[in-house]
Amino acid sequence: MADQNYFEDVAVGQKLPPLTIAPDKQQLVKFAAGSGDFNPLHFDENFPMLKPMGLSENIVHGRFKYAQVGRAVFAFAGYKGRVQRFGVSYRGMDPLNKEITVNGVVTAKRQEGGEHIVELDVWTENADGQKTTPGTAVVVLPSRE
Amino acid sequence: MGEQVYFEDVREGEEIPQLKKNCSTQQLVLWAAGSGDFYQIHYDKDFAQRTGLKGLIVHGALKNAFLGQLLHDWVGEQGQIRRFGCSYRGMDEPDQDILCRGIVTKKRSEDGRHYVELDVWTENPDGKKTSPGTAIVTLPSRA
Amino acid sequence: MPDTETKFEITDEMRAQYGVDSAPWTYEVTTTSVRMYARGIGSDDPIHYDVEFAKAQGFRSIVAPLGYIGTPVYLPGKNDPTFGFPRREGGPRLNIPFRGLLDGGTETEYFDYICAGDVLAETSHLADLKYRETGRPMLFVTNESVYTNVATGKVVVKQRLTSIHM
Amino acid sequence: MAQASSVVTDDMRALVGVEGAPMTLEVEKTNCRMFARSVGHTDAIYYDEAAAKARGHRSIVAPPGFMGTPVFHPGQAPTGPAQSRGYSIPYKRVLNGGTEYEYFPENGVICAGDTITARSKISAFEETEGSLGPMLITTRETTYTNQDGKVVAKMYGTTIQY
Repeated sequence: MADQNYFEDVAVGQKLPPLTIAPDKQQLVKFAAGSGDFNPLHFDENFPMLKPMGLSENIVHGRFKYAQVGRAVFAFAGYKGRVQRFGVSYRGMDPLNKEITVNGVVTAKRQEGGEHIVELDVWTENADGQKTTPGTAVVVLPSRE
Repeated sequence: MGEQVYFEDVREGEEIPQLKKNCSTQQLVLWAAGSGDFYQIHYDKDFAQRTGLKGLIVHGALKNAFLGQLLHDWVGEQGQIRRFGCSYRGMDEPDQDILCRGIVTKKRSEDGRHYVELDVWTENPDGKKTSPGTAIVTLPSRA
Repeated sequence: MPDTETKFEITDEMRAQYGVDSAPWTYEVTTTSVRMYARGIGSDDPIHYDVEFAKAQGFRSIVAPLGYIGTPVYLPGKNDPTFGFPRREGGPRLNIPFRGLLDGGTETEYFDYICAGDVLAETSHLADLKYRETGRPMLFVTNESVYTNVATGKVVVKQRLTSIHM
Repeated sequence: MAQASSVVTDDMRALVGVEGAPMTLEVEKTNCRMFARSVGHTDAIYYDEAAAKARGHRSIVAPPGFMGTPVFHPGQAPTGPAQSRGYSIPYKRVLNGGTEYEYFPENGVICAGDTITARSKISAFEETEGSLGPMLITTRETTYTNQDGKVVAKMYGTTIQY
């Protein structure tokens, strides 16, 4: 866990430390175990639904990428912060064993009802720089005041 | 679960009701989740083949657990599994029938408990016993 | 092969189901389920594994990673065998003709942390339907789930899930 | 008895009967259900707490072969039995020979909510000559004790190396 971020120390335009992962099949099977999503789309190369969906190989769970975005947002909030909301849409598929990087940037800071709120753009991108999972997050940070 | 079986109703040499299984690749991943065994030979074909296997294989411990189900479903609410297990003698593949069977080998009463001993095993479509084992259960008595 | 023959139409009857809550279903958050999810996403943050550490940081127990809102109680025949979610009485009936299914998006609103030991009651309702016929036909179904902590009676999470049927 | 070609060293013999560090296993409703579901159990006592209680159990029952989930800490080597660690033998191939469970229901039926302590030891090394050549058969015994200090189950496992 990185050091705690405080509201005053965060600037609009500031980037989140990138988080890179290249999930293999075992990782996705562990994710199936953790999430309860046992769709063979993510682990069975002979799954009959691959072809009708235009896929030639297994793909990473969208919710796995969401959870990776969640890791980055959670790390930004720290144990003393609180994530109010975060959401993504799944715009591109990622195959197994390929690098996926979670990025984020602070887009706004505001105070509301005594809370110190930071807004972020967050996304995963593939090795070609395509944003496969774009989204936003709202985080409450502690204040130094 | 069916009707309760009683100690008096069981004969040595009698076969207990069979349990038929057929593991999809999804079931093997479910088992990985249930057991915590994430070894890739059970869901990653390339990995399995790199280790010299023909393809994916069913977890031995899953077949063992199938025998646990075979016995649990047989002994009913009032019976108890005291001991069960098997050796792993042959590999089973996904999408093939695995037949779980058991035969009563011995009956005895001791210290007020009514024990039934069994040979149990899983068998592949060729009739080969891939996981032979034994079990001891207790059954209620009509007495 | 794209499924271009199948057509779908959003009817008033379907729209009438917006906001109609399902019966509640129980979701459980346990130490092993939190750890398994954390392993599943590859996190090594002790806040998701070590109960004593999490308590020392002021939490009730280990903290559920973002994205994990507990495991639905699984009863054979009553839950979907692939996804685990409950197949409830009174849920939306859409008779979707497409076999392909993709995740379209996830949005989660948190009102509190979720920690091991929490038991949540979840109700869900249909929130939105969108149908697109340009190119390959796609139906976007958005469901909203509301999770209430059974012990405190407080809503802790709202989550909107969009699935794409094609 | 040590043969001229024995792969069992004095160090290995000294390990026989020595318990490894205890391992904590948690038995919960969610992991009992997941295990039961992955086997295909149909009995409600493995899924439904009310059904289990109606049959006289404290909570959902752990299915046969399920002793709970080890507490997982990332980056920490799994604790527990003196596995193949601490000694090496010249054989390359390993087979899981078999597993047997023994239950002591009079000491308690394992149910959701239980915390189980597992202690393992090597009970014997045995060397044989089989169709695959010389092999070493290692048997291990694990004892499962519940939170009340009662032994509720044992597991006997066999590993074959050749």
